[in-house]
Amino acid sequence: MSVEFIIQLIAALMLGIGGIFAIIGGIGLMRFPDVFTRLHAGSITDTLAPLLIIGGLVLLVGFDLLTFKLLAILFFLLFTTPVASHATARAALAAGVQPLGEDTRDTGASTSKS
Amino acid sequence: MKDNSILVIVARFLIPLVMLFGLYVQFHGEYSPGGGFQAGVLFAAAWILFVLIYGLETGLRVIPLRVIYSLGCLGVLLYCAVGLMGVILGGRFLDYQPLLASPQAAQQAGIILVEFGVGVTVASVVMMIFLQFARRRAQSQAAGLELDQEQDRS
Amino acid sequence: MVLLVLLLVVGTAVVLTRDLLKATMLFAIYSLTIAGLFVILDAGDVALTEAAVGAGISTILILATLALVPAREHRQRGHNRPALLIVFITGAALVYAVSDLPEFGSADNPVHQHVGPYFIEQTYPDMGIPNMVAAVLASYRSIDTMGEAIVILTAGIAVFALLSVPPRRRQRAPDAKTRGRDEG
Amino acid sequence: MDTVLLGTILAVFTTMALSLWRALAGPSVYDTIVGVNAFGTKTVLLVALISFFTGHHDLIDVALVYALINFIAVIAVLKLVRQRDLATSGSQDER
Repeated sequence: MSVEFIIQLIAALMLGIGGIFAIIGGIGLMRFPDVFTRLHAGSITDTLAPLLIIGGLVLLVGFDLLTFKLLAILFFLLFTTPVASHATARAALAAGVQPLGEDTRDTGASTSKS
Repeated sequence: MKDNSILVIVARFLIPLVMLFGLYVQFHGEYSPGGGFQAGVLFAAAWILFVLIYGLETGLRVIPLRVIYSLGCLGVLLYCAVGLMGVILGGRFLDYQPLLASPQAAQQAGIILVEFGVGVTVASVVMMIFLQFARRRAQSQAAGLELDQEQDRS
Repeated sequence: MVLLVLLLVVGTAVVLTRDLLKATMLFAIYSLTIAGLFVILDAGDVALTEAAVGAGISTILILATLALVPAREHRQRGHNRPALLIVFITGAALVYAVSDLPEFGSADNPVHQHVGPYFIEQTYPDMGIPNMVAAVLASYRSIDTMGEAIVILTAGIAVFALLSVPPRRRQRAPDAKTRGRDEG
Repeated sequence: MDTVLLGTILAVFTTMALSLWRALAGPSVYDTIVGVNAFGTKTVLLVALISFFTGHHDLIDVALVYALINFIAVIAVLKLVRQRDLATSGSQDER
């Protein structure tokens, strides 16, 4: 039970959980009914999965120039993808796509509930 | 897109980083993947992001049209000048050996200069092509041309 | 390989879809996929170029073009039989020619016999830089690269010449402004 | 460790395929944009993982470029969808 082994174990766990989250987000992206819920699923796979996967890779590397590059990737991803999701949602809302709500699902989305 | 303040803030913060990364790709190209071509494209992409956020007018105020044209030609001229420098200093065209005393340093200096020329050319040409495509609609409408029929007429 | 299957799916979809905006975005996906393939083949420079140019700049340029044209592709009725025949014959010939190619990745290939070993051995002693691609592009084959730079500049000048609205027309009165733009 | 990396790569592949399906089948333009965005992010992760798996660490640069370029492309698509023009500054209607 050395320190390296523990670090490797944590890294492997993070990679595995990140992969599972990615798959969950992908399934959500496929199965959800309208744009906004899909966006929600896609955002979760866009932020949590990179956080875990790149975090695991950083743990694997140790301290290096490579660590800096990986952290830069993480930084960019965490900044850009939520903003892109936000801009998508905003554009969709501005274009008149109504979010599905509890009461509008049956009546055909005449009133929005957001 | 200027009304979306989140986008504006993030882009304002991201554009310098894209440019910095372009410079890294440009001048670190001998040690890792990269080179003039990719760096020029990244630089142009940063400018295009700026244009997407703030509009073409502001983008042209940052880098005027004349500067874009001149830079595109200056890049090629820099390349040729490095080549001719070899001729003047007693070598062959694009022979970097006479530039400096040590052959390895001479080669590296030549490669860096030449890649810089390529990068400048590519950046300005990509900017110019984007510019022409992006402003054609407004210009054509100002000239009273029909966009979709114009191709048949000419 | 999984990526190749993805590539096939995306390529087919790009051809089949009629919505040009969707086709553009699928084309960006196609570029990303093919760049991932280059990464798997360990071609860093090519992958970088494909990522920056294919996925970024060419997508943006196609979008800028889409702002000028109608959003849907014109569906053409019927097939051009001779063209179809020629395409099939060419494809069959190419598939046949694949069997004559040397084995992928084998060290005995003609590509690896001629000047490749020289570059691999001499790059570091000659230049002292580890990236062979940059050395070959900018030093061993630098006249080639100069030609490329000039070609890029020429392309820029050609686009400038083709797409600028001529000043003679710019002065004309905006009389034809309100006609419908749905055809074409 | 290699098996874990390989498993994660396969998971990312699965997600890529799912988001590709969303991009292909999406009823509206925005679904396609969501799919493309998720696909780009997954490609970044995939490149990082592959560069670790094969041990060529300098390929990380490629992932960095993807992360930046993907954002710019998505913003350009959104701007085109919203305003039909890439050159405007976007707030001229309100003024």
